[in-house]
Amino acid sequence: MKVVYFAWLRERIGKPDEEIAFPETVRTVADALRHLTALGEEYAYAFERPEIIRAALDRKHVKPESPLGTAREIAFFPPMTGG
Amino acid sequence: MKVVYFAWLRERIGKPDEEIAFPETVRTVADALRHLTALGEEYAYAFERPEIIRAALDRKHVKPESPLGTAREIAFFPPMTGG
Amino acid sequence: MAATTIRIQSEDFDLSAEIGRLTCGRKDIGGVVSFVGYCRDEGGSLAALELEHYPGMAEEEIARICDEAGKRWPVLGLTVVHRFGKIRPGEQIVLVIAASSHRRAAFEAAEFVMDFLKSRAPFWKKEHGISGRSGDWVSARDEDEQALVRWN
Amino acid sequence: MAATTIRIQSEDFDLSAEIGRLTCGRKDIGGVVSFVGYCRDEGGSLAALELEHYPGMAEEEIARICDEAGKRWPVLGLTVVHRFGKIRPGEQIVLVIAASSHRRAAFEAAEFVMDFLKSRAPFWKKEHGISGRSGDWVSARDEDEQALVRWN
Repeated sequence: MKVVYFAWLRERIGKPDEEIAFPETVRTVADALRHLTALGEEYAYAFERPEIIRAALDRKHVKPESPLGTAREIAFFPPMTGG
Repeated sequence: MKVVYFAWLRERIGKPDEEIAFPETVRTVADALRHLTALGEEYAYAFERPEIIRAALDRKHVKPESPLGTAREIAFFPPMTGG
Repeated sequence: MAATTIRIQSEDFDLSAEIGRLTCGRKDIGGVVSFVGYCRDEGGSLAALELEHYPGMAEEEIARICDEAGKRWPVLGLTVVHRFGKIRPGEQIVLVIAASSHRRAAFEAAEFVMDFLKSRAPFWKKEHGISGRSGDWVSARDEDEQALVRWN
Repeated sequence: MAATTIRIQSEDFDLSAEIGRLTCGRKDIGGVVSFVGYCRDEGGSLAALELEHYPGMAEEEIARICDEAGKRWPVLGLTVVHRFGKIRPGEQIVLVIAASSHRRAAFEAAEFVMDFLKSRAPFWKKEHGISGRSGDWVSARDEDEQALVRWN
């Protein structure tokens, strides 16, 4: 699955996107976030406050409990500050 | 006192403004309107529905009960439809 | 207080030029809301509107409305341009611009000025139909008077 | 439904040209409300903003917001332009235009789109200070989230 990061998540993790093969036990967005957090120091730093992280599946906002389903792209980012 | 008319009041009365010497008994805007209504057929037609007529004294909106005071110009007009 | 520009004119106006005048050289403005009112053709039946106004009072009344808006919201600039004379369908009639540090104040100030301008500024519209007959004066709409209630 | 134009671009935009595109040849539009958001200099401390966005999702999310506005109000046209990249104080960041037969719908649709765009469209701002140091990411403001509550 393609995982993409934006803003300070991208900076902390050190890359804009990557391909991750999530294990079968990763079913929801929150599961994916927890899986990533364990990948290393930079991930732990990026996701240190998981409650403020937003996510999108195939470019649509989703909640932590949303199932990954057949989505091809998951994005993680801080609260938006456009406009 | 200078009296000015706008929109269909001006059309019905047939002039945009005139000088009127109101008698001493005319103290308020409503008094002035009643005085004008008695000046002739065209005035009676213009002021046939006094409740919808708006007035201004020296270019400020006023209510029927407002005293004429020392104002130099009184205006009568229909409800505004600008914008 | 806000830099306020008020003009009553028969000529058309240029929105971008008016905004440019308001924002020129300033770096404290966060948002500019503008409203442009147009002459509609009323389903093809209208040839033109003719706008009459009370010279002097129109400017003064709009200035009073802008002063009130400046008291209610932290506006950095307000511009109102209102045309008079004959205006054809598709043409611009009125312009209100409100600038502020924050968008909400700009939106509210602009809508407030438009609402009061509609019911308080001394302008009257006469419709000229495509049949050529000299038209009727537009009646004030209750909903324009109602629109003021929310600002109380 | 409304004619909707959505563009995400690094280049500046021209408000008059965008309104012209929306109103061109139409005679049923009574009012056009536009909002332009500017980069403020924060009292002189800001050298530039850098805007990052999620390509693809930004357009799609704004389209969803415009669809919702079109369901709530009788809008005749909606335009949203949002810039990305480096933007300096005084420059334009975002544009929302709403056209309708009546002013109230245009005001509400424009403000609705701006409110949701602020908190839902995937854009992030980084501040670069005049000291030259690479700046901080702007924090989301609670009041922007609060602004959505009134549309429920």
